Amino acid sequence: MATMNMIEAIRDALDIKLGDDENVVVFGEDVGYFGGVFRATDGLQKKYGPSRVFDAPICELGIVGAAVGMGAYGLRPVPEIQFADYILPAFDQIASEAARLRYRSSGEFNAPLTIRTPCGGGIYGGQTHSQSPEALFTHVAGLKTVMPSTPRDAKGLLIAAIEDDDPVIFLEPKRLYNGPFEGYHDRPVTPWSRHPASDVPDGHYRIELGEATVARAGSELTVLTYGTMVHVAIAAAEASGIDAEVIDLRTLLPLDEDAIASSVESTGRCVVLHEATRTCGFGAELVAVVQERCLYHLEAPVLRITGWDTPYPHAQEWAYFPGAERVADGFRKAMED
Amino acid sequence: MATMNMIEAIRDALDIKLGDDENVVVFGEDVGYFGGVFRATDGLQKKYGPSRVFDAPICELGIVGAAVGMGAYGLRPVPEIQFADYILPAFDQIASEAARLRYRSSGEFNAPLTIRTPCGGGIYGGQTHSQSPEALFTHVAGLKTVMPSTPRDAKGLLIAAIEDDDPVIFLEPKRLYNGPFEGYHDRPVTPWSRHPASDVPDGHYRIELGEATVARAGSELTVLTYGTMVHVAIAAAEASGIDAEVIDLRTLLPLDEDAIASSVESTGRCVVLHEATRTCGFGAELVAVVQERCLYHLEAPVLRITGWDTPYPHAQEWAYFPGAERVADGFRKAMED
Amino acid sequence: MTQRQPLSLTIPEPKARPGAAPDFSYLQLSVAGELPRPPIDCRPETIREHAFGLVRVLDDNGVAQGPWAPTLSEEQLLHGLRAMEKTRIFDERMLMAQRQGKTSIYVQCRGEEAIACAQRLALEKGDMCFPTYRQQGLLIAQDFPLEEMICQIYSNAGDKLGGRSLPFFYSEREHGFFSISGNLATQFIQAVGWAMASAIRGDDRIASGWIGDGSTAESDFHAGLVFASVYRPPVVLNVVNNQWAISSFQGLAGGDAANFACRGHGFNIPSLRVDGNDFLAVYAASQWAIERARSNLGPTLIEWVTYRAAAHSTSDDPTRYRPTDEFGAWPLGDPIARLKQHLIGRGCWDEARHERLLEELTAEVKAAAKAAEAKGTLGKGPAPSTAEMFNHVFAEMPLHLRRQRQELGY
Amino acid sequence: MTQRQPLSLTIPEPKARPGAAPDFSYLQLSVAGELPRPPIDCRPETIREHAFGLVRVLDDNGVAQGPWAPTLSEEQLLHGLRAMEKTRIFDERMLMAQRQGKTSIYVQCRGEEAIACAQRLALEKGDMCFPTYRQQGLLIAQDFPLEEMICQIYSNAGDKLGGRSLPFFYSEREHGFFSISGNLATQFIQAVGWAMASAIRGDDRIASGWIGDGSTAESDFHAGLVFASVYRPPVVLNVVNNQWAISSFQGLAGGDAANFACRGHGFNIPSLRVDGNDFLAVYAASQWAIERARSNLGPTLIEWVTYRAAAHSTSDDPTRYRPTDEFGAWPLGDPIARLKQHLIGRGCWDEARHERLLEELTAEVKAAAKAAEAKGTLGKGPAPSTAEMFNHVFAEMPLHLRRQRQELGY
Ligand SMILES: Cc1ncc(C[n+]2csc(CCOP(=O)(O)OP(=O)(O)O)c2C)c(N)n1
Ligand SMILES: Cc1ncc(C[n+]2csc(CCOP(=O)(O)OP(=O)(O)O)c2C)c(N)n1
Ligand SMILES: [Mg+2]
Ligand SMILES: [Mg+2]
Repeated sequence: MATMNMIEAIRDALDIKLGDDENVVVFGEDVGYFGGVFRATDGLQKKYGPSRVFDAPICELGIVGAAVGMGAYGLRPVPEIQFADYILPAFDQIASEAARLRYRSSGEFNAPLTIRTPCGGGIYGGQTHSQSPEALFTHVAGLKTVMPSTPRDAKGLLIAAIEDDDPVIFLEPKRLYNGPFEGYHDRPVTPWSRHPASDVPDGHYRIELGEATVARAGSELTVLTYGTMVHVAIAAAEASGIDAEVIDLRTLLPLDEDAIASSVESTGRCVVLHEATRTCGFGAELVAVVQERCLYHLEAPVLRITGWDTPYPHAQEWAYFPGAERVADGFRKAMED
Repeated sequence: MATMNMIEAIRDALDIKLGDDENVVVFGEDVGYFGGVFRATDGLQKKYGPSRVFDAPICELGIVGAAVGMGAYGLRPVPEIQFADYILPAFDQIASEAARLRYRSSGEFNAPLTIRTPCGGGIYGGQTHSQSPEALFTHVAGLKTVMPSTPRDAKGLLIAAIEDDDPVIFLEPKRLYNGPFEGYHDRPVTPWSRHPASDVPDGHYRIELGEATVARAGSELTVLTYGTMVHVAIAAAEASGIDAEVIDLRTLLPLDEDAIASSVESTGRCVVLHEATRTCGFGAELVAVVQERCLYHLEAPVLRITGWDTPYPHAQEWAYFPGAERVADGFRKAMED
Repeated sequence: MTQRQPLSLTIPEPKARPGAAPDFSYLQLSVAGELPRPPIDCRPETIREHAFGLVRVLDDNGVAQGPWAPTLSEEQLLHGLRAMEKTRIFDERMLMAQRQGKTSIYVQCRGEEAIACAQRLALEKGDMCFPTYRQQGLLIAQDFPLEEMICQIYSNAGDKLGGRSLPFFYSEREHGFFSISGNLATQFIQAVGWAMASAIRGDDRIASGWIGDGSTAESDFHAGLVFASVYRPPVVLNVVNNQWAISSFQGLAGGDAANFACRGHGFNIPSLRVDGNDFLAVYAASQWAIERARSNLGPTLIEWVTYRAAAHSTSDDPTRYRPTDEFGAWPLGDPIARLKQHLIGRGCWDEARHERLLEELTAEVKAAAKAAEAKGTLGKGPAPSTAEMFNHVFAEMPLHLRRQRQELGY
Repeated sequence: MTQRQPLSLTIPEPKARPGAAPDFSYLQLSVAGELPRPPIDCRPETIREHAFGLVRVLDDNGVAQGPWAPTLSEEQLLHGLRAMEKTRIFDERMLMAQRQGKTSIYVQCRGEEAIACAQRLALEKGDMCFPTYRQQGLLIAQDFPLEEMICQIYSNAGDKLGGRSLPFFYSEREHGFFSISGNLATQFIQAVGWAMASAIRGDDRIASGWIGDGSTAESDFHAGLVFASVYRPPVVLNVVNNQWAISSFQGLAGGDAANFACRGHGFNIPSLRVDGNDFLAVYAASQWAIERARSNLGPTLIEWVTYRAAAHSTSDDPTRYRPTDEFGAWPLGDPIARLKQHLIGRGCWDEARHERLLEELTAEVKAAAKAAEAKGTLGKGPAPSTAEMFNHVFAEMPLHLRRQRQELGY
């Protein structure tokens, strides 16, 4: 057991997989000698050599396309896309190629990639360092999509993702790298060291993809969320005094529908919470699943609390980001009708 | 008034706009001399010359990226992407550039593009000539997304799209080019000429973006759909004997929420129908909107009838495509609970 | 100083359109045997001329000329001739089958047979090709069972791909044939990545990436060149310039501005421009590039100059955009006729034997088609199960897909 | 034959890392005045040497040499010197402001000032630049009001962009400065499209596209070259090779394999490699390319060889990946010092005047910063209204956005 922040936990997972599987390779822009702009690969090139951990040209299409070829060869590439905002140039290689290679070839070839990329806002990154594109991937058959909310989960989920034989989009909420951000931008962030989930087990362990977890047990209201918003939801429960049950989905696809249904059936009320833009966001899918499975248990409409349907603004970041107050207001509203 | 199939109506719209606005340019792969693989631009290069209507290199990123530059200059580019399956290489230029140029520059620059692209299956096109990617675009702030279901609408909507100052993704259900396909793959297709909506007004007219239309009035069930599925839904209403009200959304974003709400409030039951894969499809957004606006009117869960969460298969096309029987069964199910 | 004529846009046009006489005057040709054969470890900047000239071995009389003339046994050459003829007969048969509604679409490689058939001869087991839909010769040259190919084309009960994929989108790992994609060019950077993996593992396998002239405009082509020039993996980068991309002539991909072989100069990748209808030249150039790759000398770019003799696909009608008799006027001739002429000249082949070969191959293809047809054709007879549609989306079928399969009644 | 050594992957490494002495031995240099100045209508294949050599005008003594020496008035040269110094002082001030928390991030162009400032001098009103975040000189060289730039950087009440955009992502249509994107390279193909539009309309405006060495690996760069070579629109294609892309040296974009100017050879686009720290050479080469474009002779690719003297941005610490004193050892020196030396040599400038210039510019920048600060800094004082967040998503705000704005209470 060691105390780690999320970057350290991610680095530890990479270190372990590089160590126990010679087919694992890690590469991306600035990830080699430098160790990544968020330091996730710091020291790994020194330890495993430049043909296991290396820098890539600034060509996301090439990074993913080459990874698909490496995967077909039998490697397990773990490319990093420096910011999730920059994954779109690779979208065709992800959605048309990595996601369909197995289907196309009856499993003769597969693309066991894990594409790591920092997502989400809260760092004044503006339109191009803040986005949460998860819904673009969950719509594509053949992809798995993961977003951890704690160091412990990040390590176990990343190991499971790398060991998975299918392509996994591994979204890392960059606002959580250094601490469990509760959505109060004007308060100092508590470091991970003061959070229980910074106790990260040593060595190899997996957190299986497709399993949600209850981040806060509650009885009045179910909150379906993931990533940074897990911590904001917990803070909003305290702020609002509403006994919300916060479900941390962890994996968006495959989705743990049963965990969702059992909670909503017990509380009868549901809020869907994410940072991404609202229209056609992953929250829409969650609403659809909830009403398909639990309509007759619902005492009120499922409420979506999300980023607005605008690009991610710079100066207005904290009006865009669903902070604890706005989320708490949402909880109250969800209890009203 | 002339009788046209959908391709002729689209060509007529392009012809009219090329004629009345010298800033309109039309280009794409095989669209110049050849007139497009679906003949949508047949004869237009001859009529307007090669610098108004021309072939493009096989580079969707370049086609859209160049169009963004042309739009910034003051032109109204109408690029064609040969199949919607091939729009993903341009996704970054669409979602990061065209969609945000206005926002980024406070309207100093804008991208008045209309990107035409044939979508949908039913032609044995397999994984790469059949997809319906609308949900990838409706999630992106700054884009409008349109999908017509008749020649008359196609012309009026395309003219409105070209005249719109914002980027419009104009999805053309290729299965409808030659006739209103009702989803019976084993029956001969009735040509457009026998369908009233093939009466296309001469000259310039607009069908405003953002306005849905009632394709079939009904009292028992609201069907929210668009494109090819409009005709399948009508056929399914006949087949099932259920008096379904079929709403043809026509524009997915901006969405005509009021038309949706008023119909669902009157019928109390709702089916969402599209050809695209289910998870995070546009249907999820429709379900979310319906339950947000009409939960207390719903007598049963909103039912999603969609393509499956698989790539689009070749041999199993008609098991993938939601045909009239499957849709009729869905209607019956929606009436049950 | 700066003149004020209004600017104007250049729109490239082919030399001849329907109605006009074929015109290949734009084509830079070399005399057979003219270009030197550099050592495989030459510095790229010393062989730039090879992107402007044309590596050719067979002269107009079918005699092998110059330093590129490969040492191939008559047995190998006859195998090549047989492979090319078999490919052409197979294509003709499948074209007919498509017309008869046995499949949805088909693509021939008529006129381009030498490229895939000769390069395959130079590759080894364990090497991997990342082909386009026009390299069926890579399989046929290995005497791959035609029946299996046809079952896939017919999407029938014998289709190993379970009917999920488009016709002729083969995937044959054991035969060094990567799963074909319908998205142009994507395989090109994948080939480079595969080769990088071989180098990372310290193996000795090489990759061969394939792309068409029109598709070089795609981003994946550029990504392939960037990664190939940066990491220098063991890969052969093949650009098949058959002059056309559906209705777009090669000039629309920048072929008028510069030969496709020149793309390599932008990255100092050794680049050859080769007569793609000359079986001996194709073998020799492939063998040179493959040896470079295998010797850890890095990538080679090869532009194969050839001509798409058939329609783009069964959905295409080339009479709408190009002169009908272009193939007849094509300066590099027909690869099969040229190799045949060479073999006859060498005295190891004659018309009679060729006749018998054609009969034999026709019978073989016919028999394979019959056998495949017994397992069904698209939409008729035995077919892959509907449930196959849900397989291989993931390694294990997740809950939501199982539910959907049940929803469909399976 | 084929040898069986295990393959291995090449991973490019810079010549020197932290701790080692700077080593620019890889840099191909030419003597000032050495390279000829071809006629603007020359055939590209006749000037290939210009992608391997280096166009230079100022020699080590600051004297203009050779055929590229431009005819610039002393007034123009002094304007250039002033623009470069102003840019550097502005950058230093904004760096400090970021450290003081007045904005979120800032990017300097230290050491690269000559490129934007000199090219701007050769452009005309109506022309459009598609810059990266490192061409602030394009605005400053036009004496653009610094206060407006700072208001944008501070995202304050005076920010014309309403706080929506990242700092220094200016958009100044009237000043021929296209809206900056955070997504690398996207503007490069857009510049080509803009130039195509000018040609389609028969106007006489030209575009200038900008990209960094690292970003040439992106697909948009390739798309730009393809479209430029096919349609030959009036565009200048600028590659600013400042040797670094954050922590990645230029070799990781393929710069070791071939100079970036060589990328143009792949498409037979006339390509120059130019000393980017030589104000006179930058002006002369830009002017040559601009005249070609304006005369309907099509695109020109120019690699500007320079050095990123500062950190990549305020978020970056270059001591982690490169020797600290590289800029001191940079063979092409400091563009400001070199032009200053030239002007002093010409007898129209001296140290005393330069001192006064610095004082004057420092005061101007300081005053502008003060004035801007009165309108707020990021998160402090007057700010753009929150409702601005919902503006300019579309030309007209659709219902769902109005509802969301109300939901937020506006
Ligand atoms: C990304 C993408 N864009 C467009 C298409 C449609 N398309 C299929 S084949 C083709 C022409 C390709 O020409 P070329 O690369 O020269 O190969 P050839 O057919 O001549 O062998 C086009 C445009 C596609 N399949 N994928
Ligand atoms: C598509 C994309 N990928 C990655 C990044 C992250 N990034 C920002 S600047 C930069 C380096 C760019 O280097 P270069 O092109 O040489 O320009 P320079 O900063 O040296 O001026 C990177 C990788 C980005 N902004 N956009
Ligand atoms: Mg071709
Ligand atoms: Mg750089």
